Amino acid sequence: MRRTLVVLALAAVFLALFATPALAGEEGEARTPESSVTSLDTVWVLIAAALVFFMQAGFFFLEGGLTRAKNVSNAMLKGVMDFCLGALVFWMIGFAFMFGFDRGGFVGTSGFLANMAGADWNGLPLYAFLLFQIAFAGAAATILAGAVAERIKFSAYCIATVCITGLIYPVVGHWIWAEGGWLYDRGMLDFAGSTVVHTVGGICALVGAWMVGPRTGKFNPDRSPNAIPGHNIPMAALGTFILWLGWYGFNPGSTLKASPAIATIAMTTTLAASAGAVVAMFLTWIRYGKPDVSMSFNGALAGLVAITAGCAYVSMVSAAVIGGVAGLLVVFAVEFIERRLGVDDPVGAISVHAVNGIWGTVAVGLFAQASLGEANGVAAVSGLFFGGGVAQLGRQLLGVVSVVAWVAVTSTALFFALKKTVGIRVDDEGQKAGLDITEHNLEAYPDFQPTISEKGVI
Amino acid sequence: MRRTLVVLALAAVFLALFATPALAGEEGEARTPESSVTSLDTVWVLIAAALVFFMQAGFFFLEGGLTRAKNVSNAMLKGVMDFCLGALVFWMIGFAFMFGFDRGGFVGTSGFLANMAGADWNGLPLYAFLLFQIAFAGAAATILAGAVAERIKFSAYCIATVCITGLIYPVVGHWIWAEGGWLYDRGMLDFAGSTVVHTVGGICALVGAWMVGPRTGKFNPDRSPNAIPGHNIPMAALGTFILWLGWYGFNPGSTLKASPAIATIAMTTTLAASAGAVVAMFLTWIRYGKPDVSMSFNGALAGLVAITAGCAYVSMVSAAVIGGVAGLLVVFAVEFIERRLGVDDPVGAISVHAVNGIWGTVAVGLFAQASLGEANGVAAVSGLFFGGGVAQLGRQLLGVVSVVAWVAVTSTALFFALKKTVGIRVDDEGQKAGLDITEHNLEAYPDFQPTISEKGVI
Amino acid sequence: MRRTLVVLALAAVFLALFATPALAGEEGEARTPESSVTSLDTVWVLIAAALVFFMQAGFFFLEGGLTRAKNVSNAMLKGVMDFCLGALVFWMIGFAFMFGFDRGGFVGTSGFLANMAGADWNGLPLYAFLLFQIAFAGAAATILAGAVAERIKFSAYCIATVCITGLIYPVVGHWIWAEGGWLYDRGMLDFAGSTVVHTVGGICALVGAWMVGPRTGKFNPDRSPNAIPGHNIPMAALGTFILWLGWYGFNPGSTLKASPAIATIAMTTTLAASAGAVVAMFLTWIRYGKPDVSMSFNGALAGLVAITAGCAYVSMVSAAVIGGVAGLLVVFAVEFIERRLGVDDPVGAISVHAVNGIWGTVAVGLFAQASLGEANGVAAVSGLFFGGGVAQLGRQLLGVVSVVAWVAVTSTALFFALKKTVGIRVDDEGQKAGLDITEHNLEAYPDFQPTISEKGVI
Amino acid sequence: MKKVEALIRPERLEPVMEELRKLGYPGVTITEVKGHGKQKGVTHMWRGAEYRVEFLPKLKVEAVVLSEDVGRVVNALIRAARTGSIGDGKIFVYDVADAVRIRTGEAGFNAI
Amino acid sequence: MKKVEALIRPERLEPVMEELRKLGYPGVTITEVKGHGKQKGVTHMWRGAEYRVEFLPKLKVEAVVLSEDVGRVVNALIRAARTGSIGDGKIFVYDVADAVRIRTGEAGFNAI
Amino acid sequence: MKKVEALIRPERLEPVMEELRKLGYPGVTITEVKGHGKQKGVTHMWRGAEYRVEFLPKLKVEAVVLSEDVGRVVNALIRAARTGSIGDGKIFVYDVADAVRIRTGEAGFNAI
Ligand SMILES: Nc1ncnc2c1ncn2[C@@H]1O[C@H](COP(=O)(O)OP(=O)(O)O)[C@@H](O)[C@H]1O
Ligand SMILES: Nc1ncnc2c1ncn2[C@@H]1O[C@H](COP(=O)(O)OP(=O)(O)O)[C@@H](O)[C@H]1O
Ligand SMILES: Nc1ncnc2c1ncn2[C@@H]1O[C@H](COP(=O)(O)OP(=O)(O)O)[C@@H](O)[C@H]1O
Repeated sequence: MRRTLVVLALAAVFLALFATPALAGEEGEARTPESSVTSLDTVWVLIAAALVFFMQAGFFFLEGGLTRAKNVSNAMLKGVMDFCLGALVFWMIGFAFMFGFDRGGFVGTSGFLANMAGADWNGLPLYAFLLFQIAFAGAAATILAGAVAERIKFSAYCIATVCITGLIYPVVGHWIWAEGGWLYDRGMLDFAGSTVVHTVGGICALVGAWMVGPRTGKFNPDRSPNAIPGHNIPMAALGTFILWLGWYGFNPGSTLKASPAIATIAMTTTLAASAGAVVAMFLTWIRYGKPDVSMSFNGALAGLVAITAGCAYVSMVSAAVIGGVAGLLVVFAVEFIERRLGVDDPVGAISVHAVNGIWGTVAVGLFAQASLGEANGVAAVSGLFFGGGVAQLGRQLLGVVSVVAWVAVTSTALFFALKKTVGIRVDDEGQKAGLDITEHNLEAYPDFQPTISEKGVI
Repeated sequence: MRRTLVVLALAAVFLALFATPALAGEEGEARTPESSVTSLDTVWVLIAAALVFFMQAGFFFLEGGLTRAKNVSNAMLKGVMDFCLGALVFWMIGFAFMFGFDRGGFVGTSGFLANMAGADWNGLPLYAFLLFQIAFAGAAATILAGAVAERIKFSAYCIATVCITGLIYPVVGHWIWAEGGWLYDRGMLDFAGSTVVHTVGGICALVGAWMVGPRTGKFNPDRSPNAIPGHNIPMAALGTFILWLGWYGFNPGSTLKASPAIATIAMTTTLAASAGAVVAMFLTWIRYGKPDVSMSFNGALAGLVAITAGCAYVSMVSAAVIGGVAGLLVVFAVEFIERRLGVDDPVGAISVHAVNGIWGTVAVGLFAQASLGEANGVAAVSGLFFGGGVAQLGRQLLGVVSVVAWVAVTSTALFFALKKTVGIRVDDEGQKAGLDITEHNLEAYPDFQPTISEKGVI
Repeated sequence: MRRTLVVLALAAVFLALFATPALAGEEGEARTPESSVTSLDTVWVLIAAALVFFMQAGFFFLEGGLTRAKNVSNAMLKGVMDFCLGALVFWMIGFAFMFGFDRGGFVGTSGFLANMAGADWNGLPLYAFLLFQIAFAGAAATILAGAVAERIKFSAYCIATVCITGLIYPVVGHWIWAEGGWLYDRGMLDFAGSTVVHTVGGICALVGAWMVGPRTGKFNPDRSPNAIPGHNIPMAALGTFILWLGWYGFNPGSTLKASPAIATIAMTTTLAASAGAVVAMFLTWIRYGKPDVSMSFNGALAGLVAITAGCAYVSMVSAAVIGGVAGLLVVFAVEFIERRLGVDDPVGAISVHAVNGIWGTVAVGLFAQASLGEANGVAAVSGLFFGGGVAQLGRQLLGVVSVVAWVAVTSTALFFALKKTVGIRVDDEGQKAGLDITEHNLEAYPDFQPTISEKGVI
Repeated sequence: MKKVEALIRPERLEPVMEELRKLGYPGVTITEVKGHGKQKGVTHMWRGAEYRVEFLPKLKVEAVVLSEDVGRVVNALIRAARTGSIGDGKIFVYDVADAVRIRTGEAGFNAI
Repeated sequence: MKKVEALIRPERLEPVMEELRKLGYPGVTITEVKGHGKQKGVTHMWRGAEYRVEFLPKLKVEAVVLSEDVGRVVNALIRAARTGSIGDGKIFVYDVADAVRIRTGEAGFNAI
Repeated sequence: MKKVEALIRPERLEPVMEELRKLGYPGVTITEVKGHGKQKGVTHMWRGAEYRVEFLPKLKVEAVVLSEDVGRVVNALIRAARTGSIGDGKIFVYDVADAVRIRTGEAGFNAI
């Protein structure tokens, strides 16, 4: 009964959003001039968008691999549906909020259904820009998935995705990336979205994981945590590599044009990721006695997140340093969030995306070099370590604080509303049976005999 | 003995085909002029071809994930070999049948071994065009694999692949895509192959699944079906996402040049896929009480298949509607094919590719808008819903009916011939043991203990 | 204690390398002129680099799938870390050894930390070239992983990776690919690296597998081998397909510019791979009675390795022949290496990369056609079968012999040194428990019940 | 009470359950085991090398029944599980000292 | 000596182990089995088609104990494993003719 | 007839089978079980957090043998399975009331 209502409500929301545009459709198409440069830019941005799209698979493989077999189908469906819902919602409203006509530096207010034929995207066809942005919105939304894995209700997750891609994320995007956005105007720099995508997703993840509560059995009565090992390490490894691959679209694609700078950006990206993984591996080797596999993967991702803001502004060596620091941060953050904050984040999403999203944004204020920004055709600004003083650092911090505040408030409201309506947490019995059964009546691996788990929960 | 004969026969066919070209080889090379535009087009089409190539992995992962563990190695080898055999055969003869000198609108008759140096591919190098076409031929052939999974003899499957890529598919391709083809001349529109690739593959799948018969144990004596759950949902999820990724080559790549239209096409593709998945998910949620994971994946693929014909002719909103309808169709078609037709299609290949291939082709006659076609540099035609009357709809229907007839007849003949010669069905004992053992003497997962299945068959 | 020392030593090496550049960083950046052609070339090489990067995942999935479940996490970490370490080391020193100022035709001596702003890369931005080369270095290093799988110490593997990407590989690369390199000057042709990448990696693999010794239980006292089946065939299948996909970056990307020749190269690549797989499949069908799944995968890879040297010099038919021969060679080589040499190569790395790397290099001396090389804008040379006499064949053989000698000597020294210091082999107890537990204290698949293995070792 | 323990071919599970149900003994416990007996193992192939799998999968079906029914149960099991070829498996019968139903605490033959 | 064999719900393993430890019997052997009894199977869904999983996962917990402790062990097991709904499982008790500790060769009740 | 049931370390399966074959008892049934006894579990690590795996994998090897051979079988098993460290496992012996070969219907000691 209640379930039927939820379904109907979701369907209604969806159809409502869906119905309106049908009328406006006819005029919703862009006409773009053809030229060789435009074509090259289009090809480049489209391929970058495809790579970023594919990151979805990376996200849900990482999540699925680092959690238990009984919840993996749920992880897969979440991963597919957050992109699908996100694409529709962002096309319909998110894009307008993000890049529509600016209202007070806070939000865009025109161009619903991507109805922006006249707008200027630096010569890039509207739809190439839109697709790239859709893929980004999907990435921002899906970060949540890993942090609330193995216990969030599927219906609540779907609604959360709609709200993140439809409102929470586009507003931040407007602030920082849209001309007229108040942080954009103040000169905050976030080249490919350490803040816009990763901090936003990471703070949603923190709030979500905190409000949904830990998985049943994660913490003992004395608040000490239990380890809940992931069920498929190769799956997590492939997820990591797909994400890394996608980052070659994410960062260099954010140029939105095919300039030689994309090579520089791809290199800073590579070095930061490599340094992050190497540092995380050696750190766990020293701390835990053996090199830890899944933390090394997290290290690579932390490096990638951290270099995302600065990839076009910093030198190769700085990139390696930024990535290396990210590798340190992620290891300590995972411990801190679990043991001090008592928040259960099965895949380390908060540590990777929120912590290193912030670190990466701040790092621009430290490592940016005006000469490099100029060479790459982006803002020519220097950070604290390269003679630029604290000016840029201040702008970066302002941006971080504002975004964290906005996301914390809105996502708390979101999860609070969800809790009071459809509910957000699968109950203990449901978690014991696994979300695959409870939420989808499906077994992910019916042909393999499960092992006897320690806690008597299979 | 008989097996040796089969092997030898296959080898002989292969070598025969292989030997002839060796003589003609020297002149078989194209010389193409170098220019920046050509280079850009080449880069674009090549990357698109690589993405379409990678769809093979999507197909065989989807198939493998939705079937049982004991047949998964067989699914993998089928997936690899149909591309390899298909590439060789299409290069040697299929390409000539498809794009060679037209004979009566029915078939090409020159250019075996891709010996077509002089031909004009709109400035695109011959081999870029050829590789793209090879990848398409592989896709058309591999659709069959899922529908006849878990029971077709491997030798029969190899021969079927050779015949589909060598003859059945190229003839349809000639009709619709080659200048001079009779449906091409009549103005049937199938931009990226809802009919050419998906309906062809889907009808082969229908005929194949029907003639091979259902899997042992699929139907009870009273004709009611038994559920045979797939063994690995994450595998199917990854397969789905790889396929979707590949579609960013499949549809926008079919422009065969790097025009800004590729962005528009990529967006219609995205929205149709998203709408298909969302609609299928909500529909199963309502019908089955819980959102169904594998049907949602099928919904995304159904949306992709359906938008393939019209991706360059329809608006964003139309694309979403086409995809949404595909999401409905696939759910009902799966039920219909299994319960009413009594045909066993383990992965839903017929519902996804045949049903939605037809739907997508017809949808062009409904949703096409001349203004959009013009803007995208393709045919400027309007469908029934946009003031174009029924003219285009008629052409589309003519095309569908003709292609279905051709494929139904030829593939029936093919499977009939196979049945009378090498045999097409692995016997009950062989199916119980699994095709991995029966056909390849291999266990796919020797380190994991299988579960006790319901039917006592592991 | 000893372990701590190893960790510290590794960390120290790493930090030492890392520290120096930090000073030089500021000037280490390239400035490149912007133009449309450069941009197109950059886009192309970057995408090719991303595809080659992704081959890492192919390598470690192939390795993981063809070995046992208890070692798969180790395989994953090796795969991730060899790229990460390799990227840092190659950036810091390998690139300089390979493309720095030539010293005596033997090695480059300038440009550490890629500090080569002034150098000319045919108009390609330095960092695009560098990233492409990094991905290649990673591939050369990772070939070793499969051959020494399931028994090499992780610390030794890390150090070996550093030495291969830092020294062994770049020297060969300098000889053959750098202007001034002694084999380059003598006209040896190795378009995309059958020798530079695959023979180097393959010989390292041979030496490594031989010096590490066979896996515990692989050989009986009478030297007859035992089969040790791989634990996950779909994983190996995906690995194979990811590798093949990556080859569309590897071979056509080696043009380093977006010319129409990339289409031709992609086609030769496709046909060789297909022929390799088809021939290997039929050969195993005849020899073993049933078509062998994993050998067919190896056949495709063998074809790819073999065509790598000649992909821009040979005709389509020649490509198919070269690939087909590779398919034969790999099957016999696998048997020979295991049964005659008594070397344990779990995934066939030596047969695929060393044997076919050599075959492919030699094949250039047989099948090259001057007309094709000219058309593709590369060296116009004819081989023995096309009227060029034995001149080119001689150059190819000289190259092969020299490279094999260099790699054999240096890698023997490397493994010998490792053996005497950190040790290279996990002991029998450790192998029985599995490297996941022994080296990383982790279970890859804790939710699945392992099967009872034949040897009583799970 | 006796425990009848049958080691059967996996594919015979369905008929075996059928027979037990008919006799009024639906309660069984089934374990996936590996067996070794007169039956030769099977030969698999890995990259051209044959290897024997000596232990073949069997199911162990355990049913605790009243002593007077043992004969009938054993005969029914033989009927259902026999194919006539080597590897059909064995049936072992054990005494059961006591049985308890956890839910109710009932003991003895009420528990079966 | 007797063997107490309990077929329990997987999620009751922890309390069961707890009770056994308290009684001084930490030594057990556990097997993943599938059970069938009064309890109805569960219904799963595959692409819109329902199917029954007739055999439900249970754990078989075997502990060999001294004869005089059987009563206490059985009661403890009932306490720990009971939820009150169908499917709670059963306990069977068997005589053990002998027990040996492999490491030391000790036999009889020293081996337990 | 007796059933000899040995709980052994997985890596001792091969020598155990060897010994049984020598004694003319190739017929066995093997089950993958988890054991808990004096042996401490092992500690694994997950993302920096240690956790104990209390139940260790063992194999249960069951062989039904003639009563007069029990002693020899048990001794052979001890010989083959012993490593001398904690966790070597146990052997339990049970009476078997009857044995039947399904293929032939032979009962009693002919069935073994
Ligand atoms: N002595 C025994 N003790 C325990 N289990 C046995 C014994 N003999 C046979 N089995 C079990 O019975 C199965 C079938 O035995 P097998 O000798 O192959 O059958 P048959 O001779 O009746 O054809 C074996 O796989 C094994 O599980
Ligand atoms: N006669 C029997 N012989 C062997 N095992 C049995 C028998 N009856 C029940 N079981 C086992 O006990 C489990 C629980 O039985 P069930 O009848 O569902 O419990 P209850 O009636 O006590 O709620 C079954 O799953 C099965 O494993
Ligand atoms: N009382 C018991 N009942 C059933 N199984 C037991 C019992 N005691 C031990 N076992 C089994 O024997 C195995 C080895 O026991 P353990 O006490 O560790 O060996 P030991 O003391 O001989 O070194 C355990 O893992 C368990 O499977």
